[in-house]
Amino acid sequence: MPTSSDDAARPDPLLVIDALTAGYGGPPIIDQVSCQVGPGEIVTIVGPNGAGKSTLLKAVAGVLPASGGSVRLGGQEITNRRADRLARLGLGFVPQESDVFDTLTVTENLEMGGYLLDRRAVAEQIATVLDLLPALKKLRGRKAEKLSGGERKMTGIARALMNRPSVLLLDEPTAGLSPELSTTFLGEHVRRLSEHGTAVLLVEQKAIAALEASTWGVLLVNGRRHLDCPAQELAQRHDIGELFLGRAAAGGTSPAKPAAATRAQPE
Amino acid sequence: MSTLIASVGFGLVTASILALAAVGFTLQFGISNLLNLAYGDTMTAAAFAAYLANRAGADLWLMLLIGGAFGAVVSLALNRFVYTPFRRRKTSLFGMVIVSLSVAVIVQNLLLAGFGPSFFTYQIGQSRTLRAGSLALTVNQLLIIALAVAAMLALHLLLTRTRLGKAMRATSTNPSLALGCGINTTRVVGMAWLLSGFLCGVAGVVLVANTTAFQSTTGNDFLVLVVAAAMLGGVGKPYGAMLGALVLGLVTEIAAGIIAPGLKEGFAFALLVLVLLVRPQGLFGDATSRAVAA
Amino acid sequence: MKNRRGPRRLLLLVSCGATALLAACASAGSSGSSGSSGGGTGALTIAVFNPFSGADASFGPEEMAGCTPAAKAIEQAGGILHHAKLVCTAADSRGDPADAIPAAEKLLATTSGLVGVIGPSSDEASATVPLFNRASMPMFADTGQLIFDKTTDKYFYRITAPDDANGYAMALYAHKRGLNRAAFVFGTDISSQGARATAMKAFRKLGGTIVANEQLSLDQPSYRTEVQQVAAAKPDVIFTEADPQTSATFFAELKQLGHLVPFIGTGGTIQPPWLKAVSGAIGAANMATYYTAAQPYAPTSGPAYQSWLTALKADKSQVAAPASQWYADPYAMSDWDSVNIMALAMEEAKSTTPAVYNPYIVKVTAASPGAVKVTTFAAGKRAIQAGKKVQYLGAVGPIVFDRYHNSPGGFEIVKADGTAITTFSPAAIAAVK
Amino acid sequence: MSAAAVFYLTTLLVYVGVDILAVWSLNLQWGIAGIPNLAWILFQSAGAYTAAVLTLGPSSGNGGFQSYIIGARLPFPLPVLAGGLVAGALAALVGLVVLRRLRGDYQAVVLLVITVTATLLVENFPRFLNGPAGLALIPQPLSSRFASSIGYAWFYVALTAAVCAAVYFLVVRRITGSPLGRALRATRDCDFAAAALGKNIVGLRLFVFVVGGVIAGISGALLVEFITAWSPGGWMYVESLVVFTAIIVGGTGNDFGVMAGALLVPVLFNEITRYIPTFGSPYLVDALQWVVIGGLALLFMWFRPRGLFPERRRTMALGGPGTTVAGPGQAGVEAGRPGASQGSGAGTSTAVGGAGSGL
Repeated sequence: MPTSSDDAARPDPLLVIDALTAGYGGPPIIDQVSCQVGPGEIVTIVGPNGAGKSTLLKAVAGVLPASGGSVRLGGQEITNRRADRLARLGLGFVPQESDVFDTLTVTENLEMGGYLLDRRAVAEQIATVLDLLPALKKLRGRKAEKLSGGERKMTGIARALMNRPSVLLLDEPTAGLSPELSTTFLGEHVRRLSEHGTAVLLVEQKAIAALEASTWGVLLVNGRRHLDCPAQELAQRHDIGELFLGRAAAGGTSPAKPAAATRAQPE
Repeated sequence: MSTLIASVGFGLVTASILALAAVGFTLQFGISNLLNLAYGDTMTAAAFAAYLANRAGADLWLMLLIGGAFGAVVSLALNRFVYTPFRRRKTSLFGMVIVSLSVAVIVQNLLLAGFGPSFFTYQIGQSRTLRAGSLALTVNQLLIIALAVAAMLALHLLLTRTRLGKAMRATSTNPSLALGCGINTTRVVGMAWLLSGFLCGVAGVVLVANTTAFQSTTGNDFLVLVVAAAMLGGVGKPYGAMLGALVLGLVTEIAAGIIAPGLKEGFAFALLVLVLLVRPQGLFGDATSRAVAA
Repeated sequence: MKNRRGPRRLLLLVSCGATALLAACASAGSSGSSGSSGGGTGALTIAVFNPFSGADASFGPEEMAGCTPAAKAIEQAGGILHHAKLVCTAADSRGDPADAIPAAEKLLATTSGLVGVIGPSSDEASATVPLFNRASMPMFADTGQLIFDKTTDKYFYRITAPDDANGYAMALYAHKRGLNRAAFVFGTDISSQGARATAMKAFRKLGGTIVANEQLSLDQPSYRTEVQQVAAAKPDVIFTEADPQTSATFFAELKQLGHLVPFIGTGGTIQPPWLKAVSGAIGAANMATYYTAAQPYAPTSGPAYQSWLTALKADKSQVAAPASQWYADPYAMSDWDSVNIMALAMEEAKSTTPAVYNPYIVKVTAASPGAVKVTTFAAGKRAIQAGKKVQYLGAVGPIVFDRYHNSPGGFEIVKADGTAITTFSPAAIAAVK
Repeated sequence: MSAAAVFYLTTLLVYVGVDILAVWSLNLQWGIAGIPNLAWILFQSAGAYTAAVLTLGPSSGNGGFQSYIIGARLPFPLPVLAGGLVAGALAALVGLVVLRRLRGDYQAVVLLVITVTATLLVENFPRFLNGPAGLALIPQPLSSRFASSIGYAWFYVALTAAVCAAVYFLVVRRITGSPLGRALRATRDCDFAAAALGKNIVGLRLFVFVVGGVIAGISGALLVEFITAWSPGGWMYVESLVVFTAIIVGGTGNDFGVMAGALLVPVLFNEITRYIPTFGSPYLVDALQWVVIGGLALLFMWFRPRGLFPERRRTMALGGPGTTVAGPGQAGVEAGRPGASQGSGAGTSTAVGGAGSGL
């Protein structure tokens, strides 16, 4: 299994995923996947549809039970911990869908995100988060079910940030966003998070844009890790890009085999 | 016209009792996605608890408190020891209906075994009748209306202003995300069952205080109306249940006054079926979550 | 889905065991019954076949309260013929024909020493009377249904007046008090409906006006609309019967509107749960002022009544508490009479075989020259052993069977505390039919 | 055996036959098609009432002590067949209202509401079906042709058995074993898959619902012609729970399993309690019997959701490998929404499947 060489340049890992295996009761969807994220890093997991990217995040976030392997957060074993315990340990998770509380207002969503903070800290943190995502300021009183796709996603991320997570798991945060918005989102918002020292583990369909904003990349195929290397390196591997990253479909720069292109089509 | 005014007055009393019961019922559905058919029998059980307290000398206020507390404890226990374990076993939605129906039959017949097939009456004294034109309500009935309004307001404040209330709404909307926020959803769900059980118990005592005599089947007889009110408003929606209770309370009494008293519940149910045909999710429900086939 | 084998085997075992148990019970029961009705000395059984559960669950205990004192008194008098022991057994008809039929068949098939039946009630009579008749089992029915006024079933007896006669008495009493604007308020259940039609008919015949006619569906949270309609019609009397909860709710709301007027209940309302519930709803004082009820006449004085009261008090621990609720209960009294009549008929026939003693039932109650008038089994047994004829005088009054085995008695009007106000003889009742 | 014992035995056998028809009927609707028919007793009653008013003759008979509609006196098999037809028509009507748009537990509750409404209608219009008193004195069909009542009792047992056999071979077996039955099994209990499969499945379900209704009606008609009386007090919705419990105990979806359930629950349980000597108050045994029936349903759903005699497992091509069609007592087919329920349920107490409701 090819792995990358320059691990030495990376910070000490905060989140360590080691040989994690999980699935939905049948054969495992992800099989002995390992990777790690350090403070200030953005690690993007890329791969074709059905590779198990979301499953990996769910297993880490305690939503789905892992049947093998382990997850450690800051040296502490957290495999198969209940999600509320993980939140207390500083793990934030923004799922791909149902990432907000539909019937609650934006402010209430943020308050729920800060459920573990005391009352004064909640108010402070809301101000902090709104400074980070200023577009939400004028939406505070609106119910989440009435928000547009982008507004929803921002609310979801803002909600996760309320708990001041040391590790943030983002499952396809740009799904449903326009390409321009996706680029700004990944390039600015996510990057700003990492600049504050948060460790970000990201799953993205828009792989090129994501890898460009990331520090590290992991390629997942059929539930197994195929590559684990700096994001730039992964983004520039032409063969892999054509096959799995949807460059042909997204950018249309290089001619790809029709079959492969179809398979790499994003949802 | 005077019949209409009188009917509206009566309807408000029925609506108040119904609202207390239906909101509790709907809270349970909202937080646990479960149509708890044992709800009516829990009401009866609470009414019996208050009856025993009454015989030991408790007045109406203390009885309401005791009935409420008893309903809360029974509901919490049912959720903890019956419904949640079955849920964990991934029992289907309809399987849960059968589970709750079985629990209902068990609770009702345990009450029958314990208290016998006789009728029971609270000793709470006769209350004065107040009149305004053709409107005539007793002090106790005005108290019932006031109690219902106060409970609805308190519930509204709880759900919108407190951390716990918001956590309940969050858990109800999106349980796994709530867990991800660090909310101990088990505890929040337990609190919701306590709260709804309290409303259930209070509704049981109030129902009996209003009908004056009751037996082991009284709550169960009332249940269908409660379910109808909750479904009319869109199950799981407290404000929907309040509206549903108001609509049913008024419709039953007005239909009774103008058409045929014996069929007042029939009208209520016909209305429910009609509404569900047009809006399967109820008046307040959201279109996506309830309806199955388009 | 683990451990599939364990529970399965266990459950199969349990179900097999249960089946075996049932079979054993059935065979034991049926073998017992075959030898019993002959001339042995085993215990005899009278079955109270009535609802002990369901809406009319109060019927059963009431009938038992008449049966067990009689059985005890009979035992103390040395028993029937060679049978020292007489048992009253409860057989739950559940108040529903579909449940009552197998219950009746089982009762007949498996009860050892069964010699007679108290029941069935109106709820299941039309379905089960033919079964008991076919099995040649004498039954003293409590049904109020009209169809049994002219039944030709040989084993059917009725010494309580049918429900409809109750209605005549109610109308007569209202008329007597000069009340002539009546509201009719009856529950839709079968036992409440019996008296309604005849009361309406007789009340009209007596010149009264019916100003309101409400049918209450049972156990609703409120009847305010019905109350409103009754109040608007301004009646001066209300005829009523419904189950206790329904009546309590209705009268509480009538009182709330300030429209309480005299109300006359049927015999069904004079039962303790009804009185307790309605009294709780409108207060004891209002109850005393406004409520009266017509019930089958059973004198609460005289030697026959004293015999009953003595036996009941002696058997206090066996009847549903408090025993005092049955002191003047005409239905319990009629069951005391029924058991005594059957026992005396057996003595007279010198057989406990139902088909043999059945014709003697009419004989031991008929007035005839030289017959010794008795009010207990003990006295009757002595007289029979002395070679004399007996006429049993019932606690409910003299029993005069017509050719349809009906003994229509008179009616009395009582207050909530049981005080009798007036009585109507069978002749007075017949006059308004 | 004494005559009384023979009558008891024959009565029991007729009830066995009727209960077997009952569980087959509900098993088609619920076990095969996944329709939570809490209104089942309504269809049995529809059949019973229809047969009754078509056997009784004009309501002026018997001294006019009961009032009802129609009042015909049709020769024997016709009232029973008509009972089945009317119940089937009622099922079609109810099915059209309920089946199209609501999810499982909603369907159950609406069906429950419909039963209560029907009871109210019958009880409040005494002219319709004689109100709460019910109908009585229904002549037993062909009884005049038998010299002895024992002979007639055995004839009725044979008749019931013949009807059971006919219903099984002509209807039940054909549906449960057919591609139609398999298609329905594949989607039952999966509220979301049913939606995805669309109108076709709704039509199939409606068809099976109506067939089940017809059988329920026939069972009611057979029963009423035998017991000669019927009243609304006997068809409260909890009576449906007895039939459900029989199916759960026997083995949902398994024709023979549910037969065993019918023998164990309504027959054995109703009968065994008659042998329990009266202790305490007389109503105690009856009350405890209901406690036991409720408890039995719970115990089986917990320990043995597929019943004593589980339906044969068929591996379906619907889901991923390992996905099997399971009884409604348990997880059911999850192929339609992988992760929807497994995902959110891990280790939490609020394993809410599907979309949340939102307070």
